[in-house]
Amino acid sequence: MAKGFVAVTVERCKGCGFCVEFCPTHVLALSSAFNSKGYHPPYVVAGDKCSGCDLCGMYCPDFAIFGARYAR
Amino acid sequence: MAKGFVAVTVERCKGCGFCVEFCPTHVLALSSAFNSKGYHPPYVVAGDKCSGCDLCGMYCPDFAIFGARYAR
Amino acid sequence: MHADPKGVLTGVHFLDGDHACCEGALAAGARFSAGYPITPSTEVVERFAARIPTVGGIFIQMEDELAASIAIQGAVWGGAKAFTVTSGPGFSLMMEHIGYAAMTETPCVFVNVQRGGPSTGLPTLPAQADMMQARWGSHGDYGVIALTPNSPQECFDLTIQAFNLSEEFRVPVMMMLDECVGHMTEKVVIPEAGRIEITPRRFTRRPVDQFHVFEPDEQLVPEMAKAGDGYRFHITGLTHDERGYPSMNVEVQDRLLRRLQDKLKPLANGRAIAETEDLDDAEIVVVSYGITSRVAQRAIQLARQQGVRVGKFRIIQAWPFPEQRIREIAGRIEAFVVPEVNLGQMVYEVERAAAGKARTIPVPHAGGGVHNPQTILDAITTAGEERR
Amino acid sequence: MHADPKGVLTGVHFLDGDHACCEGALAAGARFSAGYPITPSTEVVERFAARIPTVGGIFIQMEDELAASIAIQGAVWGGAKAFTVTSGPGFSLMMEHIGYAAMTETPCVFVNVQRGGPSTGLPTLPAQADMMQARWGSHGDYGVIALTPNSPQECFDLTIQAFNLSEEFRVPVMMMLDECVGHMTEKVVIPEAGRIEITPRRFTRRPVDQFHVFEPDEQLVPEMAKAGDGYRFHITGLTHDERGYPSMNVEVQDRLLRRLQDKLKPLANGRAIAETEDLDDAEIVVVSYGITSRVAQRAIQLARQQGVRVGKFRIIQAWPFPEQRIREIAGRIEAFVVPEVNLGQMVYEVERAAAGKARTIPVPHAGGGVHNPQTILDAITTAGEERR
Amino acid sequence: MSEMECVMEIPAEAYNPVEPFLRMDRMPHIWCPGCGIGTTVNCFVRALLSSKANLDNVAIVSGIGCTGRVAGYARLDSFHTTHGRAIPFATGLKLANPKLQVVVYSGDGDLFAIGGNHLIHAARRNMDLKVVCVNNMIYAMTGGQSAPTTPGAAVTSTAPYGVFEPSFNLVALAEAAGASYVARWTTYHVTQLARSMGEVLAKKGFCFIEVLSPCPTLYQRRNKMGDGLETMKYYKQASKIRNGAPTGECGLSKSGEIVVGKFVDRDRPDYLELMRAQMTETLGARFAEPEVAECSL
Amino acid sequence: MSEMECVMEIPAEAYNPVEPFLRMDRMPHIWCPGCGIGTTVNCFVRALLSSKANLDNVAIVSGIGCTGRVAGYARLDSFHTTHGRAIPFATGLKLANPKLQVVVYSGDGDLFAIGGNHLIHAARRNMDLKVVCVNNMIYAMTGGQSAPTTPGAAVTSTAPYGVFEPSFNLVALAEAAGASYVARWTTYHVTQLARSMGEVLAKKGFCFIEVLSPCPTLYQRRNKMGDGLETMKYYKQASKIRNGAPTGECGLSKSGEIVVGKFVDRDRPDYLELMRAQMTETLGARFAEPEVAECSL
Amino acid sequence: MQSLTEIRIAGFGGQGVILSAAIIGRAAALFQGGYATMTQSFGPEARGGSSSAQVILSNEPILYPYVTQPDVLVVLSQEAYTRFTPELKRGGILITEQDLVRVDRIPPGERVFGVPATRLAEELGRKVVLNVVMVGFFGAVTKLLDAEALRKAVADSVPPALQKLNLEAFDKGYEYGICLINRLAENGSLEISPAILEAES
Amino acid sequence: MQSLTEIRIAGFGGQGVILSAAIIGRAAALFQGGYATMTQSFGPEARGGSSSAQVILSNEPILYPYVTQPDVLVVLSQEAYTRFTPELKRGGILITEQDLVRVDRIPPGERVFGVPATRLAEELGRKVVLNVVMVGFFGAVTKLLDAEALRKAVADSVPPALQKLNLEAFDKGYEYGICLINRLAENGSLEISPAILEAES
Ligand SMILES: Cc1ncc(C[n+]2csc(CCOP(=O)(O)OP(=O)(O)O)c2C)c(N)n1
Ligand SMILES: Cc1ncc(C[n+]2csc(CCOP(=O)(O)OP(=O)(O)O)c2C)c(N)n1
Ligand code: SF4
Ligand code: SF4
Ligand code: SF4
Ligand code: SF4
Ligand code: SF4
Ligand code: SF4
Ligand SMILES: [Mg+2]
Ligand SMILES: [Mg+2]
Repeated sequence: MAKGFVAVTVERCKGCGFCVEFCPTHVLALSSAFNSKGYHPPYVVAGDKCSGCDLCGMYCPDFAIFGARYAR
Repeated sequence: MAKGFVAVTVERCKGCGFCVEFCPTHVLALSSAFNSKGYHPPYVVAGDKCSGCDLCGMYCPDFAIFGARYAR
Repeated sequence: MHADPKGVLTGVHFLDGDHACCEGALAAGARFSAGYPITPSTEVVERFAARIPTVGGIFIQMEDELAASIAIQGAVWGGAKAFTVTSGPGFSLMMEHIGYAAMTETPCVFVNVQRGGPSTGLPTLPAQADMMQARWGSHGDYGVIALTPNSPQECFDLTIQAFNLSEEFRVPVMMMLDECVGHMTEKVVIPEAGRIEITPRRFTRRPVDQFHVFEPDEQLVPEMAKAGDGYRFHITGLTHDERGYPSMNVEVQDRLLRRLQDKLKPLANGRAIAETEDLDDAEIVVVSYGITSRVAQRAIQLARQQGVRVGKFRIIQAWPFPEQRIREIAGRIEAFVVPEVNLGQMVYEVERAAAGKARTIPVPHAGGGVHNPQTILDAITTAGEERR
Repeated sequence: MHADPKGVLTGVHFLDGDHACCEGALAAGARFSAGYPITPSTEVVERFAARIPTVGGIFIQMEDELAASIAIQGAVWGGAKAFTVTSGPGFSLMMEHIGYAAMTETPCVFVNVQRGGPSTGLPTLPAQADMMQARWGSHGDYGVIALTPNSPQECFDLTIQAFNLSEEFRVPVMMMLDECVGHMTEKVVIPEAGRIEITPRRFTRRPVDQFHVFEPDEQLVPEMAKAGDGYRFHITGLTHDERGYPSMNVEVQDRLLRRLQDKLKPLANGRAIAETEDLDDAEIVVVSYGITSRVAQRAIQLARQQGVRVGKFRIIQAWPFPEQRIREIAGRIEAFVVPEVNLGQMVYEVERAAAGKARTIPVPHAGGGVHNPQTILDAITTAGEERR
Repeated sequence: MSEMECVMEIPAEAYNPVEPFLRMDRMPHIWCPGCGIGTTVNCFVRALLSSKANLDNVAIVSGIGCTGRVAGYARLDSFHTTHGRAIPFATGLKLANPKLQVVVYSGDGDLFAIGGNHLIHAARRNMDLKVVCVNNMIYAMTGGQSAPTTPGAAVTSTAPYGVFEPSFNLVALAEAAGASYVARWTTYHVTQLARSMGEVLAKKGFCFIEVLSPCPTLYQRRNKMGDGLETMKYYKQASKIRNGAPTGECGLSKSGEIVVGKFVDRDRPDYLELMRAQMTETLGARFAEPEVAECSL
Repeated sequence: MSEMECVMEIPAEAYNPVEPFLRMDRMPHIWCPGCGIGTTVNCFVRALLSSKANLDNVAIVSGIGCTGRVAGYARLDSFHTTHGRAIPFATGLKLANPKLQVVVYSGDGDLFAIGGNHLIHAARRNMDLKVVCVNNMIYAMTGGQSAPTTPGAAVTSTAPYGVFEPSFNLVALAEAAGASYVARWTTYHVTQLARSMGEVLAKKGFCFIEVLSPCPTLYQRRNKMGDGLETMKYYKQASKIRNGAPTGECGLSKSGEIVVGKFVDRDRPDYLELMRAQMTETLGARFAEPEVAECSL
Repeated sequence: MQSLTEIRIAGFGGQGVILSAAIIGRAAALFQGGYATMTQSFGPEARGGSSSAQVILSNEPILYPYVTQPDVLVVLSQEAYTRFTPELKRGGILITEQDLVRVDRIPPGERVFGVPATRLAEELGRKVVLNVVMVGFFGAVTKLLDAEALRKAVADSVPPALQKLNLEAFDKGYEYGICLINRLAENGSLEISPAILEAES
Repeated sequence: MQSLTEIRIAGFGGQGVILSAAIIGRAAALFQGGYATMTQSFGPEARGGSSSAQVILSNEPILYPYVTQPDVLVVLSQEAYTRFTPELKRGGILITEQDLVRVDRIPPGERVFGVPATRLAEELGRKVVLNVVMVGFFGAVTKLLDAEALRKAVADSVPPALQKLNLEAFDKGYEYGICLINRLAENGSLEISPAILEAES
């Protein structure tokens, strides 16, 4: 089971793809669907691989995603 | 006899002493007399030693003196 | 003299005011521009940067507006016709050098595309709130010329006139656009070079020993020389005599400053550039300029339809202010209505010139847009009713 | 509130206007000054540099006037009372930041010791030709306060008042000295700290979540906060709403700019600071300010001796202009005589306010000196004869 | 689409760690898709977090530009000043209220074109300011004109035939002017950048961090260099980390190698320390500690 | 006293070689006794003489200051501009009329305080200007305030308790900004200075010469360093000629060693050469040589 | 008597919204002897993001330069649709990039025309010409300007090298518009039913 | 009725001309209940070279601040002498640093007093106090102000460390002035004959 989770604020996303590209464990992919501004936000393709490292959060220029470890 | 000569425009002199100090052959000295502005201009004490090198002219901040070689 | 065809983009175009202004400068013979980007004026120099390398001239983007506004003056003394372009904040930074141009009688053009102020304000939205600054923004007494186009076509036409006036009077000339006119795109007709009148620089023909760089002619304007022609002249922002030498003499100061002021008198009086309509029967006259003159025109049409006897006085040359004509009109009307996209600037001059002979009704707009024609119409009609 | 004794050099002194101005700033509580040297104003900061290290504060000489005029504003938002000092050319360079201070409602004082202009002009000689610039020199619409002392004693007194007004209205205040007053040495009496009234900064006491940095009070002036107090406020030169957030909304622009203008209304009307004499029976009133008011006083004495019914209106607060009072006086006199050491600046305001009810006679002087009292006397007497 | 759609369960109390540092009531921000400025803000926030600084004592000062908007989004005492003048404003702020940690956050044009003089003089004085320069090699806010950082041959709206002016080497200039700390990273180097930002928050004196950042809208796209993501990949591939490299050898070009790292980290007394030393030496006990901020109370 | 008293016979045709280069109708000049500015002018004139330049094509541009008055005394096309702006004015002059040899002659405060930004940007562009900076370590014209060149502990009218700000190393800054030629001399080194001035008149690109010069009235005297002559003796004794020395090691202090010499002499294409190259590459035959100066005819 | 037609075109940066408005204005002002005034809306200074341009067409000189109540609204993004449809004049024409805009409610009395401009442009191999496709479609469905004037304006507005491509783009959009009109005419009305919208998006 | 006394002191930079004027003004304004306005003349911005200061003394507030026709002219350099004597008021007093100024012509109806201020200062070991010597001499020969007021002003105008020296300088100049007056009184007139001048210079 995943050590961490990632959360996306879809409406804030501008579809730049940074998070997808630089997630070390390839948890994310850009969805083909549009958000209301017409951008393709990311969605989770391999949630179990998420370490909660929050690199996606550090890269996201639109503060639209973040990751964290589950408190255990 | 001197290779060169030196000429002083007394009224332009402000008595800084540069020419006297830096004449390589010590041709000049400051006179005790005042010019009309109250400065002590230089006068020639050893004219025969003048090489006409014009260093005095290059140093003089008031364009009040110059030296030159005699055209021979 | 006619324009040099090299710079004239003859034809019918669909241009915005900024681009038209650039074409006007090229047609006028400007071959040097130093600029610093600022919204909403940058398009002028962007176009110049694209056009000038094939026309034969220089565009340089300087490190700031201080540099741009003095670099053009170096270029002028090198022989160029030159201009710079900016907006509010940059215009404020150019004030010292506008004074230098006035003091050294350096012919040059400053284009200011006015945006919402003060300070950074509303960078992309229109205003007309730098009008008094154009006259008074630099320290000390001096005179300038300021023109206020109301369409892209006029941005072209008046920019040529700005250069011509700067050469005739040897003063810095301000092209006072507003963001609306600068960013509005309309048809612009550029005639053939042969049909464009250009005022050449009045270079002296005197022998070197008979030339004094600030010796005025009968129009009170000195002949000019450029660096490299052997005149070995001196230019300074200090108070100077006819030779251009610094002087601390009160008479020299008096003679110089009065001449700098008096040489512009012809423009303050007879020659003031303006556009008028229906003044003969007018009881109310709307005084406006720039984009506001178009909105006002709409209001005037509506008022006339309602039978109000309203006339139009469109300021084209804001400085020197057309004092004489306003005063003369004031004598035969009830009131001036003065809409501007500011909280009241040129209206002060109207009020002063009217000297109480006619009422003066400001119609201010704080900027970020233009008046609603209805607002101006209301001012006209109430002015009509309040008639004494 | 009373002055902090630390800064008050109580006693009787023989000081020039520049030094007296510095003592005024110290007495007013100024503990920060950023400057850039320029004749004839440098003595103000030279004295501050010598005094402040033992009083407890900062003087920093910046790299230019742009830096000096914004550094003081950083200091103000850090909690300081701060000022800068300059003359003509430097004043022109400060224009952008005078606009920033007006837009951000940053209380601060700009001292301009006026010298002969335009441009470098006559650096060591007097003039009064930056008066209109003080009002209109920055782009966009804004309001300022400007004071014009006529003696070293007033340089001290009015500088304190300048700081007090800047805190009360949150506007940049201009101390408009002229070289003559700045370099003139006379007796200056500095009272005890306990007898000097100081307007403290109105820091908000609201809880963080209830504070909006630009929410006006009934006087239209917002309460202030300083960095480090936990309010986490935002300041911008962009058009902004009550929270200080940028806005491109035309209503926000209108609300903000009108407030910036309206908050000064009390000074334009009732509270305008001026000094008058013999207005009751006057047919002619001499309007003057700064050093010229002293020269004019001499002329008025002589005229009175000749039986001319002349009164005096000394402008102390040049901006906001005492429009109401001039208009009201205009109704009962023949003419205003307006001597200034410039080619005509405040006289335009007098003429406008007079609205034709009284003639306005300018007595210009191009600068580099002051009027000869006789010149003013002549203007008074001829005005008297020309009486309609 | 729902606000927080996700296939994995997200703890109710979870929140994006940057949010407390931002004025969320101003979101969304004005920055374009793929703009790097927001990424630098993430790093700055992480640095603040790890610094444990009392945020009430951290002030941020910006000039004008896309980067200049950072001050407006940071939930700190924040100042959006005039173009090029963030540093002198910050100087006054710091000297009046020395307890403040003053961060200057602005663009390459703002800090090195119109603001160049202030930067070199603040560095000379070793003023205690922490300067973050987001270098997108262009004047973005005004629509893509040349900056003194735009590399040769790049096309801009004021250099339609290609830039020919040599560009500044920002890190070399900052060092020559006297900066105590000089580093360069790109928006790809988020962890290193956050660490550098943390270091300068802990250091006294004039510190300078250059961050290369994509401006897809006005620089990369016009120069056929793709979008933000492609630029990030370029940063990743072209960057060489060389801590301590001589700044003179760290010039940048349009598509060449990018030397990144911490280049300078030296200890010099800062402006206020120098002032106290000199004043106590000459005035002794007569010297009074500045109490500037209190004076207006 | 007679105008030309002398014990030795002076040829009738003899004249002071500087006079033809000066506006003699403006003599005497305003400079104080023992001021070094006039000495630098002698060197400049000797350099012009030996360069055989057509003086009609030499223009001199100054800012404001005691040194700024040089333009007014030189019998050349001469421009006394505004404080700090000599370089941008000269930039416009040069670009509009490239045949001109444009010399910028101004003071340390003018060029490095208010004018610092223009200097580094002109150096970056390698604008073909020859800059002579007379460094008297003070703002003289305005009465002796601190300059960014005033050495630590010196007393000035704005630093009555001694300067504590670190000062600029002008030659290092000029090099870092990109100058093609960088040298430093003092008014004692008249022959070397004249030679350096001659070299820059023969070189293309941005050249910078710093000349240390006494200001007895407002710097030396206030600092108990004697008059002009004593300062000249100090220059003589404290100077070490180290051509090619790393500029970073050439900082100055109040009374320490003075490293002088030619430090940098490199060949880089100047602004106009760079422009032509780029324009012809992108525009080919469509590029038109600037004919700026002719346009107003 | 002056007749005024107000047009707004809106989308996001990079879609060439400004150029399409310029072409329409140029056609009217230069090639059809009328008057046209074009203005643009700028965001904070000049960001990417959204973009909108306005054109006023008239038979007389235009005084007031801004569009208040567009007769024709062309939207190329959902954002633009949401933001601007409310101000469309009653009985006005709404034109959409139908792949990018979902028309959720048919405003009463308005006529709506959708075109897959981006897709059509892509068929020509250059997505960027979607704006010119849109101009062609606009010409066909509004009939405000002669096709010829518009074609001239297109040619006049783009670099020679790109003229052919852009004219093709124009024609493609124009033809698509004509077909649509005819189809609608056949099914008896110019009102499009939501059904059709669905079908097309 | 207002009585005005105009005083000009002129010499070259470094002679302390300004301070001497300040002392006189301070004495009148602070220690003798009168009014005084002092102004200075500046060269181009602030060079070395020549220096001049003016003081106006009055029993009422002073309005016009500049000296036009000095009642008393004090010159410490030949240049100052040549430049300013022409404006001296008829019947005014001319005071010279007699080693530095050669009085070539006696202006009609003027009284001339010479003092070797520099030499006297050097006797005190500090040439710089020549200006205070001059103030003392001025006090003695003009009698415009009480010696006590002047002494107070001297003390008030210099740093504590230098008070003693400067007061000595003042006294020296003052005494020299008194003696001279007496001597002149003896030889029957306050007009000095060129002869005496020669003798003294
Ligand atoms: C005095 C002044 N001049 C010019 C401008 C216009 N202006 C605003 S931002 C900017 C440059 C921005 O470039 P940069 O600092 O690199 O910031 P970026 O937008 O690239 O992040 C300019 C020239 C201004 N606002 N004020
Ligand atoms: C805008 C402006 N600010 C300030 C001044 C005042 N000012 C004149 S010269 C000068 C500095 C001169 O110093 P420097 O350049 O070193 O020349 P120096 O007199 O020492 O030769 C200053 C500050 C001015 N003339 N203009
Ligand atoms: S938190 Fe780390 S692992 Fe999880 S999605 Fe983000 S980057 Fe990938
Ligand atoms: S980084 Fe942020 S904006 Fe970019 S795609 Fe991921 S969530 Fe969207
Ligand atoms: S010319 Fe040379 S030798 Fe002759 S006096 Fe001058 S310096 Fe001495
Ligand atoms: S150098 Fe010139 S000014 Fe100095 S003493 Fe010699 S002649 Fe006189
Ligand atoms: S224009 Fe460039 S820098 Fe500005 S927000 Fe867009 S991408 Fe970022
Ligand atoms: S003040 Fe200094 S620099 Fe100026 S002239 Fe005098 S000595 Fe030279
Ligand atoms: Mg940038
Ligand atoms: Mg200097």
